[in-house]
Amino acid sequence: MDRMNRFFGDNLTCFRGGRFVFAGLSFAVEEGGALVLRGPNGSGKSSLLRMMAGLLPPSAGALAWDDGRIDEEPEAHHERFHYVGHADAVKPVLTVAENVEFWARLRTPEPDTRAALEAFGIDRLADVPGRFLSAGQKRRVNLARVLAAPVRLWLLDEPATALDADAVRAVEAAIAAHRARGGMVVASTHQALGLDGGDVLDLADFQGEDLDID
Amino acid sequence: MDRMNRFFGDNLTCFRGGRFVFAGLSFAVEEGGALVLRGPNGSGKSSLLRMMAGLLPPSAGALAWDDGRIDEEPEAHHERFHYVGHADAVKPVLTVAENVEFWARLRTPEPDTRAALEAFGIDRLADVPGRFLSAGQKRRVNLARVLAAPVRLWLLDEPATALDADAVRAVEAAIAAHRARGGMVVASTHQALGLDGGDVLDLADFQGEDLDID
Amino acid sequence: MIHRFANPTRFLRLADRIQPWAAGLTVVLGGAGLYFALFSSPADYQQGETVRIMYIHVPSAWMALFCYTALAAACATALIWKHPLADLAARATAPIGACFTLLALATGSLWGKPMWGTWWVWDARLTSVLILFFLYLGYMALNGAFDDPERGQKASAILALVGFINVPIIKFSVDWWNTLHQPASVIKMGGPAIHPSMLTPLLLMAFAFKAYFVWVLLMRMRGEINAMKIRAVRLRQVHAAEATSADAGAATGEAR
Amino acid sequence: MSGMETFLEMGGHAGYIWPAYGIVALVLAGLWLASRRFVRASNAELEDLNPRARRKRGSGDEA
Amino acid sequence: MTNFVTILRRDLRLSFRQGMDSLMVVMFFVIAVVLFPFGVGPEPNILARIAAGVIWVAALLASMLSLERLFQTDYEDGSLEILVLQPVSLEVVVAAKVTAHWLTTGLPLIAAAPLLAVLLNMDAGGFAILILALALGTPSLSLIGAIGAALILGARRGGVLLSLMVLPLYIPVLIFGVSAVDAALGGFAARPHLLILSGLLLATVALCPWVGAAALRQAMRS
Amino acid sequence: MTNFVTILRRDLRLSFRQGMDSLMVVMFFVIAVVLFPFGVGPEPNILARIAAGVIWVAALLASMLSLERLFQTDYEDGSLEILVLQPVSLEVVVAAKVTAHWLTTGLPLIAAAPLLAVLLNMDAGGFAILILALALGTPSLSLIGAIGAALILGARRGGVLLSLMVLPLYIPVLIFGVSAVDAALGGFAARPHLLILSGLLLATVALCPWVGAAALRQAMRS
Ligand code: HEM
Ligand SMILES: Nc1ncnc2c1ncn2[C@@H]1O[C@H](COP(=O)(O)OP(=O)(O)OP(=O)(O)O)[C@@H](O)[C@H]1O
Ligand SMILES: Nc1ncnc2c1ncn2[C@@H]1O[C@H](COP(=O)(O)OP(=O)(O)OP(=O)(O)O)[C@@H](O)[C@H]1O
Ligand SMILES: [Mg+2]
Ligand SMILES: [Mg+2]
Repeated sequence: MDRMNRFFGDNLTCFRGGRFVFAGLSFAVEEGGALVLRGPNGSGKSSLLRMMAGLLPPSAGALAWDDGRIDEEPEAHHERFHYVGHADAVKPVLTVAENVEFWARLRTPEPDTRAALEAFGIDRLADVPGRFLSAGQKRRVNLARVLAAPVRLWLLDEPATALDADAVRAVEAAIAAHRARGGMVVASTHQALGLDGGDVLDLADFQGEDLDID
Repeated sequence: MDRMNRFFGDNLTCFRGGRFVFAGLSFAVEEGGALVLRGPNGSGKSSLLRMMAGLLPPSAGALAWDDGRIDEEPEAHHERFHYVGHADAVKPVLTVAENVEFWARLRTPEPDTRAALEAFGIDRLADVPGRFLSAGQKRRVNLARVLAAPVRLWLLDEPATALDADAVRAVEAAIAAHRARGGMVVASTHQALGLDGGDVLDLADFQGEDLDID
Repeated sequence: MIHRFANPTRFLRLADRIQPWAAGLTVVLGGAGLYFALFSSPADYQQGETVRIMYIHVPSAWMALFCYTALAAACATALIWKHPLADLAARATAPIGACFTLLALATGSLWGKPMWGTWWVWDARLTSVLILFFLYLGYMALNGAFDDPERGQKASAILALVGFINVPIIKFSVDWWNTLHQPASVIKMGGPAIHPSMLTPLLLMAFAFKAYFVWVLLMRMRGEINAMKIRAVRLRQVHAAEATSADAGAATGEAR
Repeated sequence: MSGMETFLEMGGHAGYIWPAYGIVALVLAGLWLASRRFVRASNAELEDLNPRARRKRGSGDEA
Repeated sequence: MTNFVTILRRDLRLSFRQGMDSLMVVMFFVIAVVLFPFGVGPEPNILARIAAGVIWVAALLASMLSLERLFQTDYEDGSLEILVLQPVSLEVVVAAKVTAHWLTTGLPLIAAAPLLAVLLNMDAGGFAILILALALGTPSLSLIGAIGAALILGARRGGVLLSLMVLPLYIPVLIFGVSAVDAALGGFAARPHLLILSGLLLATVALCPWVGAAALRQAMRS
Repeated sequence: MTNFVTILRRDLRLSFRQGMDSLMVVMFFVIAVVLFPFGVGPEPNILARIAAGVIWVAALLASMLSLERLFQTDYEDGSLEILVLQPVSLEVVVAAKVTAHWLTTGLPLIAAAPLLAVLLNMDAGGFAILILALALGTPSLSLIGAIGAALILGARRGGVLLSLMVLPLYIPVLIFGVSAVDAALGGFAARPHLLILSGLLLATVALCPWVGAAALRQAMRS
């Protein structure tokens, strides 16, 4: 987190399967900021997060950091964020620690895996192979990966899925600590996720009209 | 629903992945009754439901109806319940109506598919192929299957996953109607699911001690 | 900005104008070509009457190569410039190309039996055309193997481009390896080495096949555009159902 | 032998030449028919689905 | 019986709606056969000599490859779990699914075989017996393969695993299938071989649905 | 480079923990070859004549079958999505995964080949060239197959589909691999054929990671 930074999208449009999922959407996240995505099923929360990650190119508009558009230097962009999607990417034959460490090693040579596991209360499972985990435990492993290699921006798609109340609190604490260190968070959620002082973006406000088909 | 019935488990133990997930668990559901399974991640809610369906044999203890153990006559047991797991079993190339009808036809020759779809507000999608549906809509198709062929017992593993508030209310209404007709329900859930007068079973109370491994 | 998102009205208007011409040309050129091929051209001094198979075999083989080239070009356009019509054009081209390749194989076999004494030999030209046929089929299979057609189009476009190396192999196989098959005699440096009385029906049939290609291509693209629209309407229905069920739910909630 | 017969005999190679022309005719006609059916079927399905077309029909009924 | 028909109709419908599915198996069959002239060399005599064997081996491989998915998609999307929990005997489920599978892949395979025989220069006198032998043998292949398809559910690397379990069991069908054709080509009576193939078919029809159902049952216990 | 090693080590570890994986591919290879004596008949001359071709065809099929899962498991459990979003060039990812795949399946396959050559009565003079040709050819197979493996992600019926796309592209390797062995057996120089195989290898090393990465990228865009 060497310098001030701002991540923003300008006039974004998502056109999928012959209709506008959303149109004319703009957002900005500052250092220490948080953005919560809300909206009913199918309103485009996941699509927007994938767009931010560069997985889905916007049909119109652009995403950028202060120093440049994200599609110009994808690898520089990848260095700046973690993306947590629906699938948990836990390998059944690797232990919990090995799972987390592999991902962290691709970013930092000496990751602090143990601290990350402790933050989500799975340090006791460190040597348990992934195949023995329940749905919620797998989710925690996936979230621990985010802590093990610090980056500026977290993109979280429904991080609370399958988590019990304790784990949800741990996620909230992790997010708060990340923001206190100047990090940014964008998270989609159906439930209430305590992100104090975060902006809320309701995708329902940007539903595009349909094209005429004749 | 020809005669009085009671579904119960006695002193059930689940031993998985080298540890006791739960031990000494007993429960009973009566006609018109409901049982809500609660507990933190990995406490064995899904395991217990699969046990009730006969998919996972208990390590100790037994499950039975008034008239006999479930493992003695599996097909008679199957006739009495519907199980809704994590996967929605919606075929992408079949329409919504075809999907529901196939399952119902295996139990009744003339299923009332349309009423089942109406109950979950997807009757307008009857002719839409499954591949176009969102996660929430697929979940509703899976639930509609339960309504299309009436049985005594519903086993629901986190039925509210991926559903928005309205759909959750529809599920609650369906459960209430089923119970009013004398049906029984066992459901696991993290969120609040309004099952008036249902018993709550907290799996956390039955965590077995770990075996000492030396 | 809107027509960037695949509003095909302009294309459809153009297609409306071209299609009758393509149909007419197919019939006229095809009729004339058949007349010359079957009645008014001489038998070959070496090959006898069987030379008449040439007038359908060679144009079919040309079309097989031409269609694959067109397919690869459309796929490249779709991948690089992301033009939605290019995807549809590629999808529409593939079955036509596959049919012409099948015809080249079948007519070649029917010619091979009297000329070489066998239906099939495993030489470079023949087998590379057979592989071309598999590439067409692989393209179509991959294209249709996804629930999301956009994914299928992207994946199969890459396959089509990778498979393009086969086209020069077919073209030059007769020069690189010595085979039973004839080397090029029409399209080569220094003009055609073929008698005009045979060249006429050959060219007539070749152009008739081209016109047929345009005709059927436009028809199929129309169908593909319709399929795209149907998908869009379906998705919209699904979305609308979601929205109205939410509204209805809210309304009943208030009533309670 | 009439001219027609010699023509049909194709110098003894009728068994190869006519099937060759036949298969070309068959495949090209088949592809054309299949394509036309594809267009017509998709047109019809679109007509059924199209909200605007239905709206037009619907308003006509009401009036 | 009505359940058999219900499941059969649903599987056929799934297969038709997905269009290319049965075509793809035939295409694999053709490509696998076509590899041999490249491997063995183009000499017509050698090709004719090994034609029957190559066609049968390719049919074995095609059948095996297509069987991998017999229960797999249903397993992955949760349909199989539900199917197992219906008040329907699991033997009927297996029988219906195998029937649908054979109708959509076995039949087209048989139809493509003569074409390949021509490509490999096989004598035309063997065609009829080749088709007859395939018609008797491929249902056995589907039935035997169904057991393997049920056993690999949930396993990593299902495809390779399946081949290890199923191909050795296919060998009797291969032996008698080839020897029927060879007999016909050599001018001997193909009948005894065809009778043995029929016997194998009867045995597999009687046994495989039961074994397959047992395999499915244990696959769902977890 | 460190990323290449990290991914390579992880893939090797996954493969070793899953134990049977590379053994299974070898066993498929062996079984596929063993089918031929049953299909073609046990005459030593014929078998020796077709030995090189059969071994190569079986190697092609084994390679293709094992490649189906190259990216599939990572795709299904979400690892691939995360991998694509790491600050690691995707070409490196493809190269590392293909290397791991070849080390765990290609190498054992080469080791098993002489055994099969003995089974098929191949002349001992061809063994060295057979191994050399396989050593040069199988990496090309893995590389070409990686493109196909990336393209089928998310498709129905991946296995059969892969074979349709990949087997035609394997044919050049098959042709020159077999002709190298045949040349050695016939007393001619195998060098030109081996040089062509090396050329093919160089071309695929240079091209396939890029095409594979492009295919992966488009697979993740959805
Ligand atoms: C199944 C078998 C055959 C296949 C797949 C096949 C394929 C082809 C192809 C792809 C071409 C176009 C080459 C180009 O544009 O450069 C061609 C042209 C031609 N083929 Fe065949 N052929 C087959 C059998 C035969 C036979 C049996 C004959 C006659 C003995 C024949 C005579 C010719 C001639 C004369 C040309 C025109 C060459 C030129 O002027 O460019 N073909 N064939
Ligand atoms: N592969 C696809 N092809 C075409 N349209 C798609 C595809 N995936 C999603 N969509 C459309 O994009 C819209 C947005 O989907 P998205 O998954 O982003 O919604 P969401 O807000 O995350 O919904 P949920 O709350 O259910 O997760 C949906 O309406 C859907 O119809
Ligand atoms: N296949 C398996 N093999 C061994 N152990 C398993 C397996 N699946 C689950 N377990 C263990 O069983 C325990 C219970 O898992 P289960 O999925 O029933 O929990 P749950 O209460 O449904 O959790 P969640 O709220 O996360 O869904 C877990 O602690 C897990 O470690
Ligand atoms: Mg979402
Ligand atoms: Mg659970």
